Amino acid sequence: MLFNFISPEFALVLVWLLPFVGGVLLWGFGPQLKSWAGPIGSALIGVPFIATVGLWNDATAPAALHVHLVTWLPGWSFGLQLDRLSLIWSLIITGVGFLIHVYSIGYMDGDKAFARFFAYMNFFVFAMMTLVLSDNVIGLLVGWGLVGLASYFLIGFWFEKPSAVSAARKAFVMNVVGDVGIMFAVFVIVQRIGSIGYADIFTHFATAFTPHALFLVCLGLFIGCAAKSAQVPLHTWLPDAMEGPTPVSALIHAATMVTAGVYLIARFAPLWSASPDAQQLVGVIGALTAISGAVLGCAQWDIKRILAYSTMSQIGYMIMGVGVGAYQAGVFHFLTHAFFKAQLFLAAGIVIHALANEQDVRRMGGMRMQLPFAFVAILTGVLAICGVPGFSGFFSKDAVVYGALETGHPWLYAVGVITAGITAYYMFRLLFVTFFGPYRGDVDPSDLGIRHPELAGTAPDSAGRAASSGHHPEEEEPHHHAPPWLMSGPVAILIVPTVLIGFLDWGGAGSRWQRFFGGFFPHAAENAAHVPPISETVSTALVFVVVLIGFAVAYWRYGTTAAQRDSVARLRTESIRMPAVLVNAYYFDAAFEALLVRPARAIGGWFDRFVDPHVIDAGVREAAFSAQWLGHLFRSFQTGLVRAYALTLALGAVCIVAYYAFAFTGGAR
Amino acid sequence: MSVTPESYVALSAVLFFIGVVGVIARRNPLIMLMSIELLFNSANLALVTYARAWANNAGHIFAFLVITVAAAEAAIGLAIVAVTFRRTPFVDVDEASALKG
Amino acid sequence: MTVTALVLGPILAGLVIYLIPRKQSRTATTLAAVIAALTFVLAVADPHAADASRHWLSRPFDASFHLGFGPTSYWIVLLLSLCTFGGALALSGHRSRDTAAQLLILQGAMNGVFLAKDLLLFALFWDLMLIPVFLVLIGAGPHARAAWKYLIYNLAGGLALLLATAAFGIVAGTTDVIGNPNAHVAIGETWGMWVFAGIAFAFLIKTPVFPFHTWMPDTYGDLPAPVVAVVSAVQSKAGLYGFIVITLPFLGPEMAQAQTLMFVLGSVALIYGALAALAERDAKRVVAYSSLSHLGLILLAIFSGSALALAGAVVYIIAHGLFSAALFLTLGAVEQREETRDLARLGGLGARNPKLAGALMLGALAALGLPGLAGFSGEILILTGLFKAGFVWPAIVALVAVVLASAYMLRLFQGIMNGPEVPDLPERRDLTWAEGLAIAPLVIGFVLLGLNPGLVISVLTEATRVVGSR
Amino acid sequence: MSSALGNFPANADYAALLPFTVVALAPLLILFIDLFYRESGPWRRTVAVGIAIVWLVAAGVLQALQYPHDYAAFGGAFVQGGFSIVFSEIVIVATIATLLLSIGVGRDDQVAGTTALLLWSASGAMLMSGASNLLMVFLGLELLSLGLYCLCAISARGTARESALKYLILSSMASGFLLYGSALMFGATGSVAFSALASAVVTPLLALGAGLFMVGLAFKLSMVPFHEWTPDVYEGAPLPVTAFMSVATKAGTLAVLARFAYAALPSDHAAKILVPLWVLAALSMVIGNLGALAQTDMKRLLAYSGIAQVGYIVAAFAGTTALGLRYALLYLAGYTVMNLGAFAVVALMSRDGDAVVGLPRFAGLAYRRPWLAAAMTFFLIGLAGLPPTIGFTGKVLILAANVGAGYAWLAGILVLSTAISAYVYFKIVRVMFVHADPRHVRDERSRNVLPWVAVAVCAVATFVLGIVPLTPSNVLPLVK
Repeated sequence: MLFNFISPEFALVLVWLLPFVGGVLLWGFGPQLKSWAGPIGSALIGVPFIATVGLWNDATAPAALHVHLVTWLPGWSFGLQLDRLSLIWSLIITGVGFLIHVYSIGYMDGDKAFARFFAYMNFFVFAMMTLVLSDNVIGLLVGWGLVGLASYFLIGFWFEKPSAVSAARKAFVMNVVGDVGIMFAVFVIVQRIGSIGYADIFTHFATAFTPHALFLVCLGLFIGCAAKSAQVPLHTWLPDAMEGPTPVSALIHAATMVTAGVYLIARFAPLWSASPDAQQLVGVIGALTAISGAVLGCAQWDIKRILAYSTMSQIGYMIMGVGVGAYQAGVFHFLTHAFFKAQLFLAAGIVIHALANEQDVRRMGGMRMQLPFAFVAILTGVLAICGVPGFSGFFSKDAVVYGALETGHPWLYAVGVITAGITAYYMFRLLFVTFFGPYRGDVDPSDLGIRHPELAGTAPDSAGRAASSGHHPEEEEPHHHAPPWLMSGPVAILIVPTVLIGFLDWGGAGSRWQRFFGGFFPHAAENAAHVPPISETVSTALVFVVVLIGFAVAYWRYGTTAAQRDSVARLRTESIRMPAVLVNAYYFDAAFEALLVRPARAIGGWFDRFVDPHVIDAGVREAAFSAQWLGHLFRSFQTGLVRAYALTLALGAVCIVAYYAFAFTGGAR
Repeated sequence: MSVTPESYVALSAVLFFIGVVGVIARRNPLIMLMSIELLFNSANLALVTYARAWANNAGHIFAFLVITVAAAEAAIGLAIVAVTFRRTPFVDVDEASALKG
Repeated sequence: MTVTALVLGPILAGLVIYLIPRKQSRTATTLAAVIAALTFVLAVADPHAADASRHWLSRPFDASFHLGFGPTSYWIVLLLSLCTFGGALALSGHRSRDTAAQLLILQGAMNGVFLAKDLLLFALFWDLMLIPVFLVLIGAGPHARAAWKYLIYNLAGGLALLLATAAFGIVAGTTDVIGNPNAHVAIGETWGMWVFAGIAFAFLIKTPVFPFHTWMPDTYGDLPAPVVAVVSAVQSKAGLYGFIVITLPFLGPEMAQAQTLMFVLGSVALIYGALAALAERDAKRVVAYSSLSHLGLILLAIFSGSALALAGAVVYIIAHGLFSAALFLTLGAVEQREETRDLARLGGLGARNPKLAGALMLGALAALGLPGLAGFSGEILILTGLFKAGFVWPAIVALVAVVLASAYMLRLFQGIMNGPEVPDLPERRDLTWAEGLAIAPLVIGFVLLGLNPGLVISVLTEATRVVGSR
Repeated sequence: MSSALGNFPANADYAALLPFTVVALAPLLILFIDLFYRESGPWRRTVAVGIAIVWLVAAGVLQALQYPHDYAAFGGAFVQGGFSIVFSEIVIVATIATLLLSIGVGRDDQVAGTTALLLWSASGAMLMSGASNLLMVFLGLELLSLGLYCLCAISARGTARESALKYLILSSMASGFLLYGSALMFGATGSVAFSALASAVVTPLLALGAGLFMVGLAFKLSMVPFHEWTPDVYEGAPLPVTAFMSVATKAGTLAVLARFAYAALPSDHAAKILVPLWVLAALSMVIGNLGALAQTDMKRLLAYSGIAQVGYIVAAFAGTTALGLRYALLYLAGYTVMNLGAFAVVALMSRDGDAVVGLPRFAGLAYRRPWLAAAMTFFLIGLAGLPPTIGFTGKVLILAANVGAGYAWLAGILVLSTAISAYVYFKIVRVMFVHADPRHVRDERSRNVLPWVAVAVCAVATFVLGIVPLTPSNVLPLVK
């Protein structure tokens, strides 16, 4: 116990709330705080990190740390809990989060909304902590929604840019689709179990759920994962999310938020293990995402979008892993990925920052000389993500891929292996094009095959971003300068785990990692009775070979001296020859636009501008008019002629007399 | 044939009808007033007939009152007609149709 | 005593304000705000106020001036005083004295509606509500089309309610029944459906629910924003409140019979309003249509007969009141600055007006049901209740509406606050302290309610009892 | 007391007639005093009106004293009791209000005459409210009408004479129907007493007579389709006279109608005989309001609204329940104050208290004369049947009575027509509250401030009656 002076419960609440306090503080008093906003924001993330570390023992104790907060209704009680799973996530969120905050002080330096940025970042950390610390599914849903909001804020951080605004909205709406999925799961859970607490769910689900209901729950939850973790087909928001400042991409859209889906599945591991159909579904979707993301990664020119697609495919790996039941492996890949992907983004950020927000790799090149540190950082990151032995990615990716085989999904295994090769290809492509060859920033864009000079990047909807990347808040001449230590420091720190963290899993079943989660997850092997056809070593070798092939292709196309020499021409031909289906990312956006957005708008417009005024109102209006009309009609009867009135009088009398004649002749006798 | 109360009543009904038609058909206010007198007196005839038939004086008293009222009515009526058509050489109620709508 | 003051106080104060010269509009609005604040304090200070009852009629049926807090109405009264306070503070312009007066009269009348424990008294205040709104409306629009629409629609409803009330009284012998669990009222086969039809007609118009909603967008568009804040926040709840406290206890069987119809109407309203809001260009009308959608959800909850959903309905009634009032007040501030409500003309205000943007953002987030805010807590309770009660498809429809809500609310917010600044708009200044003071309580309200609807869920006991009694 | 005029009347009989006598004799005094004025002057009219008001008040007090004990005087010819007293009190109130409005109208030397005529008409209405045989009814009716014929004509406006002529001819014709109906009923039963009719055996003759009788009454109540004279006569007549006609005539005639419908029909066939009445009521409600939609002249508009309001009141008789009668009385009282209030406001808007006041004159009234606009708004709200007024409470009670009596369809029509009427009344409200350029609006102020008294009293009454709907306890008409 690190804190003798405060109770662990209180410490936990502190860990949870400090970032929120920071968010409110910076949002409210940002202008007054000026440049202090950055340090304060970072500190309010750093302290929770230390506190979390201090809570290690309480978290790993058999009875995890638990705090009750509030009860809505019987069965609807809310609280925080810190167990092994949430501990891992909290450490990453606060730890990596802290580093990225520090980095941002340098990166966002001079932005007119400096304080607002840190307010949002702190708020995000708070939201993410809510997500992972909640002890019940609705609390998780709250966190789920809040991280979506934070990501909305940060994607649309530069809200003068229309592209950023639409990207933010797209991300938020798609994430709401996910929230809705989870809500659906909540319905079923409350209906069958009557409580929202994890504990109750896991104790009762076996008896309370029919297989069908169980599948529904898992399906709902998975819709949530798919939206949040950019799984096909709900992935299209992630590339656009790169509109946000680079640190945001690093923290939210690489390290933490997008991996929430992995957390969710790991959290509900008992349910998934009990529902093979769900596992099947998730595994397939994960693999599909992994490979399609990787393929798209090969077609991008925008450095951040390349990394975004790689993130997508890596999360595909994780989802596949936890989906097939290899929970440790999946979570472990999350751990390693958090480090190396954050590092990659931050390093890329250094490059972008140095080139005055140029993001198109075709206009880079030769950076190896100007930015050696960034080069090293990205190189280690690339080696890690490709799974070169010794680097962290090697351990985790192999575990995931082999896990698929272990649990009896050869096809998923195959996909995983191929994807590893593709990954190696596009990551080294990134490396070569960016850091080798001549500097192409001064070449006329059209010579590089950039069709519309102002339209850098490749995705159709990135026009506004590229255009407006001109008037990025910090206007400055392109001049190469070494990054200030504030930016390089965190990256340097990140390199260490990127290289070493993998060794946690050294030593197979007896490894620290395995022991840490020993018995935490339902055992993967039990739903795989058969032995895998090939041993883990063979598989490792196989994967490595494939990775080498990928690297070879990349080298042959971009790395050779010849390739470097006439890189301009080559890049030009490549960008011109790029298949449209890849350029348009399989037309997902177009499909959504055509099938959902436009019809909704059209129908709405029809309701608003036709049905309301011309159908529903018409009836009322006609009634009113006809009343008026009748009024004038009676008025016209009022001729003013006495004799006419007398006639009416007489006629009225006749009618009445007629009635009596009719009613009483015979009525009397 | 014998003259029964019914025949008196029938006569009164006829008179009443004539009176109504007179009010409706004639345009001269004086003649309209006459028709109204006819209405009243048809009622008188009926009243008296029934008073006789039922041997009940109330009918007679009623008739006397009606005659009085009719006189007053006529007086006022003539006065109003006089002031209304003071300026016009001929009298026609259809002229008096400024108030309408 | 307290309850009587809550009803008569604002009305009399409103009449007094008419004595203030038109020129001194600031005095008038301030006075109105103070009165509203006082009503709030009064209600908070004395939550267990005793009923005030005075006998009114003994023939043809028993009726009395019977006012009192109910588990539901107490919160609505608080909400109302908050909204009136905000509205009065936000008032401006040359008619603001008259509007302030009408606002207070409206508050008194609505307090009457929600505090009435006698059906006839309820109907009385129900019709009284029309007058101030109409008087404000004829001042607002040039040709007052909205005013006539509002009057005709709502008066038709009010008269139907009146007739139903008369029938209710004749059949039941008394109308002094609201919130009285021991009132054993049997309307019976022959009359039940008619009485219910009359009452429901009035409530559906007032709420409003598709297809009786067309008066609402026009009214909300023409009314000054501070008044809309009150009307949309509270007046639109009168019908739903009536369903809860009148038809649920006394016309249960009829409600059961009408359930299918109401579910159809509610579901249609959900989607219809959401889609219309997605396409609407007038900012205020966007929120109006969003209300149509949200209130449809509450209707579903009330007719589902599930205690959970009913609790959610009450939470959502309060929540919707809070955030729609906040939204309209903010939009009013925007309109007053930019002299337009057209989303196509607005844009980029956020850069210069961070406070305004923040207020609008919070309102929009609550409205789109962001988890952690009041809108969400209401929604989740309602939807869970619906699903639990076996209404799977309505619940799913509602989920679609939730997605649409996020779309149109962000469209609203970004259309006004984000994007490049629009050059041809007048000089802008950020939220004034008065406007901030007007909006702040509402925001605090829906944040707190979002964190713990248990605040309001004391009504759950009532809800369960009522449902149990069916 | 078997047949009319059988034995010599007792003093109590004269006592019962005393209030009527007071009102009926007052004119003689007024005219007599007026003889002594050589030259005209404001005091001349003041004295006349003053005396009239004093005597009316005296009569009202005398009435009130007699309220508790019903008494059938003159062998049942004239019944003095709760029922008749409520009606005649309403008449007296209406007459006083009319005098307040009329003090500025006409030439000084005319006032004594007009006041006398007005009082005689009022006494006619009072006679009707107590009349319980056909003879008395006719007598009261004619006494009422003859005075009004003359009053209509007394005005500078040329249209006044036309209205008088129309009223004279048509009203006399209607009286003819009523008279002939009476004759037939006398023939069918051999008696003119309502009590005899009530116990008679129903023959077609009786039914026919009842029908014609009701035609006459319906005309006086200006119920559709016998309403066409109303707008024209109201428009032409001097404003105070219009106000009087719109209230006192209706009060007296309603008394007769109620007594006839409740007490003068054989109970077994009453429902069947009265069916046309409900139809007429329904027609009046709907067509009256529809007609009002198209009007712009205030007097015409109020005429049509009066047609509809009478429809409401008669609808309350449906099923001839005791409650219905009580609420009819209540609503009549309410209608009286609301309507007189509205007329008083109109009177305050013209210099001599008798000018053609069209809707445009109300433009922006709320800004020019806020108090007047507020009062008018209140009266209109009441006429439209919205709270907090007797208009609302009265309507609810009538609806309840209808539903209770099993005439829900009539209640439905009532509600429907009320919805229509809202447009009529709120149209005026809107005109008053929409800001108008004062330079474009003729803004006259009445020299006579007395109508303000009427306005104030009526407003208070409208509100108080709405909150405390007092209904007379013993209303069932007594026929003996």
